[in-house]
Amino acid sequence: MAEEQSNGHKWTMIVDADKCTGCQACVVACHAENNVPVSSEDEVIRGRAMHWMRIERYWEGEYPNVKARFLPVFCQQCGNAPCEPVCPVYASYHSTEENINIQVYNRCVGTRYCGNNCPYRVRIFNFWAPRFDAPLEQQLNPDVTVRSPGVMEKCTFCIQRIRRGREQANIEGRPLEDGEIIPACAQACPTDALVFGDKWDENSRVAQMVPSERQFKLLENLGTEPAVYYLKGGETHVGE
Amino acid sequence: MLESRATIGPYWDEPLPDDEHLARQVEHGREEHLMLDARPPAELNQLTLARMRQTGPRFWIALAGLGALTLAFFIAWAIQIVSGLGITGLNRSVMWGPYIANLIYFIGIGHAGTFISAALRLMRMDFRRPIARAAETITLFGLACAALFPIIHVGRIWKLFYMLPIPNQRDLWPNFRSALFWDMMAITTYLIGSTLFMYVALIPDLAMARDHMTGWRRKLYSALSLGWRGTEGEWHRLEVVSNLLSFVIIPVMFSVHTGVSWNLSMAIQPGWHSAIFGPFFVVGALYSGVAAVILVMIIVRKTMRFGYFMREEHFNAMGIFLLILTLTWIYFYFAEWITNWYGNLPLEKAVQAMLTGPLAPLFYLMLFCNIVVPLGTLWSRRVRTSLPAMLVIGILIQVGMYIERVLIVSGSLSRNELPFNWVNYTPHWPEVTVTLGTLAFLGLLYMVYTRFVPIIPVWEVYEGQAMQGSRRVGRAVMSTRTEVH
Amino acid sequence: MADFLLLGLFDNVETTADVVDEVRALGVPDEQMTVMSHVPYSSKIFARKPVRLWFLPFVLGGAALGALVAFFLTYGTSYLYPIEVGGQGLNPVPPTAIIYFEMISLFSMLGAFAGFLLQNRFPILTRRMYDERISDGYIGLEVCAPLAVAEQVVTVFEAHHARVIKREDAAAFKPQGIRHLLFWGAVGTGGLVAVLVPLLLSYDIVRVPWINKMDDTVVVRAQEGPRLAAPVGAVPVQGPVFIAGEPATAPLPASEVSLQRGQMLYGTNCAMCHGLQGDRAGAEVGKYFPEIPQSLGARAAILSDQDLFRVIRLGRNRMPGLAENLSPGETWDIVNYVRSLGE
Amino acid sequence: MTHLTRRDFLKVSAAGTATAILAGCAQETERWVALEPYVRAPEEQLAGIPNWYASTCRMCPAGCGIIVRVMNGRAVKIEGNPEHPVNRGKLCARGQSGLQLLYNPDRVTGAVRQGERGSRKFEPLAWNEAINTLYEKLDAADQAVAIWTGSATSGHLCDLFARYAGAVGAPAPLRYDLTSALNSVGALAAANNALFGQATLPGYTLAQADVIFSFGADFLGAWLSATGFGVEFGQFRSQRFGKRGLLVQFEPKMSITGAKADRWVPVQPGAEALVAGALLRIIADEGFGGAERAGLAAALAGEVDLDAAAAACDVPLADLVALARAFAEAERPVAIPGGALAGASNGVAAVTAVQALNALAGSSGLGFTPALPTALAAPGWSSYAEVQALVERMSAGQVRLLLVHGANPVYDLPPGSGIADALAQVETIISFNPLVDETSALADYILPDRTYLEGWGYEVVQPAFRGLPVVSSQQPVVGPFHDVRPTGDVLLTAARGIPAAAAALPWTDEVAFIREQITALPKGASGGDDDEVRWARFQQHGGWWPEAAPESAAPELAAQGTLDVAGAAFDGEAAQYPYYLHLFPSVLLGDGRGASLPWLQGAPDPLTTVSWQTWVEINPTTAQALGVDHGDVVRVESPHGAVEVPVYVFPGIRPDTVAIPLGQGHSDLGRYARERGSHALHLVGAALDDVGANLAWSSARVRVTKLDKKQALARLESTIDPGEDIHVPF
Repeated sequence: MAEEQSNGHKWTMIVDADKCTGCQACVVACHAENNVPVSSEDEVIRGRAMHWMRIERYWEGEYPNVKARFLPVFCQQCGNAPCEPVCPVYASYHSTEENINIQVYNRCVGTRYCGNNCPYRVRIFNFWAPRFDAPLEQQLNPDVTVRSPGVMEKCTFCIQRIRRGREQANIEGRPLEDGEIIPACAQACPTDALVFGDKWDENSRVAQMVPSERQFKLLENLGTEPAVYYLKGGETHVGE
Repeated sequence: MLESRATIGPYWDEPLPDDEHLARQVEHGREEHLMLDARPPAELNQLTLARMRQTGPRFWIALAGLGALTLAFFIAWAIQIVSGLGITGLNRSVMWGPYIANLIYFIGIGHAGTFISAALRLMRMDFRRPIARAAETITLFGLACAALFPIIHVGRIWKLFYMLPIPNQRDLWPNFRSALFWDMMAITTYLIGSTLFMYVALIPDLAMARDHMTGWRRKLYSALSLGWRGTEGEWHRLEVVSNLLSFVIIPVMFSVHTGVSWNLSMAIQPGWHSAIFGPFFVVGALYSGVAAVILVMIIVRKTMRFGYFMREEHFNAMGIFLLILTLTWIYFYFAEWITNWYGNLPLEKAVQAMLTGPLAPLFYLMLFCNIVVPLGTLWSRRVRTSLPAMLVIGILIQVGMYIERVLIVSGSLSRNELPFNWVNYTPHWPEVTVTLGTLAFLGLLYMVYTRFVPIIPVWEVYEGQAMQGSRRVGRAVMSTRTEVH
Repeated sequence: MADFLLLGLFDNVETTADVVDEVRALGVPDEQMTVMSHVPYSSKIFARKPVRLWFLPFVLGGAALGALVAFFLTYGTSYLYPIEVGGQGLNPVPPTAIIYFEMISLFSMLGAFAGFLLQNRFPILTRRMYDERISDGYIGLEVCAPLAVAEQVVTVFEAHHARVIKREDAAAFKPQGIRHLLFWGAVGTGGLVAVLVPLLLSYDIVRVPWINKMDDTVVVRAQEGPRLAAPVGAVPVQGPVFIAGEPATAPLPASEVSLQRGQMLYGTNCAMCHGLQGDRAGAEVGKYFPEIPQSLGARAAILSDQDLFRVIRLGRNRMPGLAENLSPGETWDIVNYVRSLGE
Repeated sequence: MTHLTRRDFLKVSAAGTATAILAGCAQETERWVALEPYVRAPEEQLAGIPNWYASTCRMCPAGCGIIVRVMNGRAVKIEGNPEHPVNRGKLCARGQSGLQLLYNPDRVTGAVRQGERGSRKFEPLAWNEAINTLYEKLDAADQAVAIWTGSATSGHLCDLFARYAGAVGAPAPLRYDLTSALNSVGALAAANNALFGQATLPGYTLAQADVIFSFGADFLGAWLSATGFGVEFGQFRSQRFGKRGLLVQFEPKMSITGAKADRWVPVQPGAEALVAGALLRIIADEGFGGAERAGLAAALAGEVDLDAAAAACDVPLADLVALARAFAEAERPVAIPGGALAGASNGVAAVTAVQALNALAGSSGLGFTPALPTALAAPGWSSYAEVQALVERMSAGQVRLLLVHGANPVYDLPPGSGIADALAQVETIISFNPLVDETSALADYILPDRTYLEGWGYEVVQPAFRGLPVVSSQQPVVGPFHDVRPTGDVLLTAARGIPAAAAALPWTDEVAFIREQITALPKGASGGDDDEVRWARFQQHGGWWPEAAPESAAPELAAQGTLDVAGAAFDGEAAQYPYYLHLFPSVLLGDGRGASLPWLQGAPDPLTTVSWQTWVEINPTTAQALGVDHGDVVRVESPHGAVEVPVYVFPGIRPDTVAIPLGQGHSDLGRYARERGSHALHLVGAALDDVGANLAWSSARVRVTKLDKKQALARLESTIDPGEDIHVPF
């Protein structure tokens, strides 16, 4: 159902696992753009690290033929999102315009049902009130709420940027151009491993990358129809 | 023994037969069965009401203890609200913990009450009569405590009213597609239903209390008994409405625990996403519920000295019931387990591996409490009728079933699709305090309640006794049952 | 003629039944008799007409009401508030079924209970003929009869050793119609209030300062102070001219209108130094500043548009910046005008 | 109609984060809020519309261009400058975190005096008084003044300091800190000088390369210009026709570059030269890549024991041959030396050996920063030998005044260097650092400079990419957040009182100086004919660079003769100290500056996902032998010192090596860094390398003993072993 084209956009992210160096630039960029608080050492130890986007590292093989694979994981903006229907107050719902999965902090009562039902575990719960030692709060992005304790939050594809971009385009009375809107993570990524765009715009970069033979979706078997596509890491072999 | 004589004079002074061999049989029957051991109503009324008013030092000490624990619970809850859920042990993968397990558990023990009195009433089982109300009371307060937990559990309690289907300036309505909303509906229905059911059956006894009490209690009871006089019409309608309510409330009861289980099984979480959860949880609930009823029976009988009303026969019957439920529960648990085990899907296996691995102590303790002990003992009548034994078994089953709930909720959650995010869960002090405190709260409510209403449905006992008589068949005396209604 | 209410207590069913027969023989109709007991003895035990029951309409009515409520909670809300979740569609059947089941059950139970209350006229708010010993096992027989018959009834009672015989003037027992109306009225109003008060809250008519930690955010939002000074001399990406989003590289087309406006503005803002034609002719102030170019047009020719723009707005050497006097558009008009000045 | 409005309400709330709707639930805020009347808005501020300022990142010396998003006069986001030739619109985690340096809660908010060194009791000082003090001290010290700058010092300050020193006849300012040591700029420059006669840092063009052999250089992580190389790497992986190139990483401990490599070769520490030599030898012997290349290889390669080389790599010889062939037969192969190997006792030799590989294919991927048309040049780095010289002078009491800017000697040097005692001999120490770091804690005065987001400057980028010389601009993006003065102005003002200096430093303020330097440059890519415009464009576009790279031939191999492939020497008996110590800069904390920024502390290390802590990486087999597991605290002991750190069992490291990240273990530097983790530099001696110029910081052996202590590691990853059945989802 997620695929039927409407007059809206189908915002899509491509993650090239072959290029991701795990350098955490996207993670920090996300913290900076979305006012995500930093969790203390103890919180991390208790398994409560707050990152809207995390880079999962998986080991393969044994020394000396060991490999480390990086997998950036953030909200997959599922077409059929498991987190949406379970919310009793519609805090998590599907935007018919951006075709992404949206979390309305103000509605959230914190049942954390969505968090359980997210197979990607990308939904973050505010266990404490967010803390920004003065004057660090001067940096906070005015386009983004600071979430109150007891609220679920997650990656929004930097919807504040999507909105700004679209309003700007409306003001100038032109259609959105590809690459005009870039989320903080993709913007920062040095190797260009993250590509963002509107899949329904045929000549956008993502539209051209999606058909790649390296393409796969995370946990595809669950049928959640993510809006995030991954490109498998390749390998060049040496010698015979 | 002459049928004619049985109806001359009140049913409670049936004379003994002349033949003393038969007489001994009759007397034996009276010792055995409450229904045959008819006493003058005045006496039973006095017995019940006297216990209702008695409050010894032991009572007050118990009350104080429970009260203290309850206070601790509310304080812990307040702290949690102020400082945020961070003080609990929950983490980014295990977002549901004991609070949800408690919800399931308390609804569970609340389950048997209404079931026993409603189902057995429809099936005209007489052993229900003296224990029906004790059971229903558990339902009432069990549900009340359970209903606390969704509230304790949420992150922004001050916004909880968003979940209520009331019109509001935000133009928002709750999402009827959410299992939580179904659950809310089911619990409300069940709570209201069982309250009505209990109240209806309570009216004649309240009237009785009104007739024998003075002062404020008399005022209270005359208000509550709605002016009951016991006319044929009133009695008849009472019978009918009780049957109607029993009829509706049984499916509702099933729906309640199914709804609770669906909170879990609607999620695509390995260890949860299983169609068997509905019936499985219902059975589990009945299991722990019946055990809870037995515990309450024992406590009530001991503390209120109701040896006359609650006899071996009742414990025996409940014991058998419990045994049947044990087997059913084992069947369901096994079905669920073998399905996951045989299917051999990595994640389901991971969940089971965790249960038999790091969580093995809890897991095997659970099996011991829920399977080994009941199966090993309940087949013997001596055990079933011995109060201490039943007390122990009942408590063990409570423990076992509670562990089972926690394992299902938090255990499963700590395993998920991306192994990068597996996090184990350990409870912190708030969970512990709140859980114990709620148990105490339940006990507190129950204690106070027994001092305000007759915990024995006396009129049902009369009714049974009026129905039961004994007649001679050949050389033996058999108990007979005549519908007076 | 005044009726009398009689109440006799008997200690077993048999006797009561006999009494009932004899009283009936005295011509007292069944309706005038009531048997009260501590045990649900059915009417046929006393050979009396069975009690009539009206439960069905109540239960069905309740069920229907429940269905309505369920309809609102499902289709109703999704119509009032259409919203997509999880690709389930607006009105998926299975959840709807659940809500229907619960609501129908709830309201049919309430219906049954209401039926119970109303048929029994509960709560009974006036005095009734009753004796407390009934709940101790005696069976009471209440008879309502005119004086003459009452006498005979009493004799019948005595004949069967009634434990107690009460007799009172029926007028002492009023019907409770009015009181019931008041009672249910009170209940209704209570219910109404119980519905209205939450609405007052949920519509913010009565404001409770709910804790909403998201409103008092630490973020410095648009127009919130204290305003911080901009870096002096720094040049933003938008260009040398401090106008956010206003590129210094896109002049207005040099249309007639623009040129006229430009001329006007030039006259008021620039001419006193540069002269009306940009040649310092008649520029009073200009006299004192030799560095003012002889021909502004010629000077402008070697400058790019945005440089002109920047110079006008920010000033240069001794020439003051006019940023505060001119809007960007006006500045562009002047640029165009200055360009139009000949060498 | 209501339907419509409801839809709109949805749309709005869809913004979810848009602060507008947060007024949704009516509610008075407790915070004091002053609404600014925008009737006469200042030109540069429009409500809700951001300003962007271009500037230069100073979190490391790479000189990436940044654009900063400013709202309400507050810097809220740093992004890469899309026009900038170095990072081309991208930015690393450290660059992003610059904001937290600007708004760091522990910044020194004004000039202060410290009564007793190390007491950390600072009494505020009026600025004119402070400048006066500086003047008096400078005047008194005359020639006995030493200036110590580092990678956080803007280019213009280095120039000003240099001019001052020159004017008063003091020795030239020192430019040295841990970053320069870890980047082993000395060894690189020396090697390039020996091979190509170019004593500068090498730039590599990877975009078109088809084979990259990287010896220890974590060029994607924390080496030289990681973001620039990251961009190059991205292009390297997505070349035309789906070609993705071959990256082979030779290093004892897997870095993120190693993780991205197609082949990770665990070379024994110190044996890199040997391996490089072996590759050349093989190419020469097998005649790979044609006669010319083979010949060149033969000329360079000396006698190499191939089996020893293979053994040192933990790979069979056949693989080494295959690798050699792949390199030799590649069209555009690149070899990158760097990281720990350059810090070994044979550092220069090793770098030379590796760098020589480039010569095979005519150094196609190798390039050096072309000189600028004007005198403007990148300030050179000092060698460790010069540091030692200064330290000796200080200890000898020949230094009366020490000015420290942008460096943190006490933290940056191994204790063996005796820096602490030397500082004690200095009459006056004045620090210009924005935070109280280990050195400022020993200073008598702190005259905090503005952070790079508040201050002026320029940076002559080195290494440059694709042969483009770049002068990156640095301008204030926000007004000064505290009462702090730009060191340039402070210096210029103080210098006025000193006749010699006054003549050499005639500028009224630093901006005038910078402007003079910049406007001297010819018209660059951003155009601008007169000085005004060029100056404005320089700031607007974030720097100066030519339209196209100046023509420059691929560097010619100047050196002759065979390479020295001797292995490195390590201090500590192998018997006593069985393991090699491999130090590496944390990708996030860099050389330790990042430790004061919560974002960098809180972000997980890419390979271990540990945050906030220091750990020691140990190979699983070794860990088994030692009987340690994740989170067991061990004592790592070298001949020079010892640290206690928790273990991280790390599959990607040689069994004979243990690795510890640098960056933590601060005794100062603010609340986020203080007393956190440990500083592994304490395990390193102060020995010099083979050419006697650079610190051999990677030449220690250690022993590891288990303590019965545990410290839970703050890992983002699961601490549970998923077992065999659970498959990586890709």
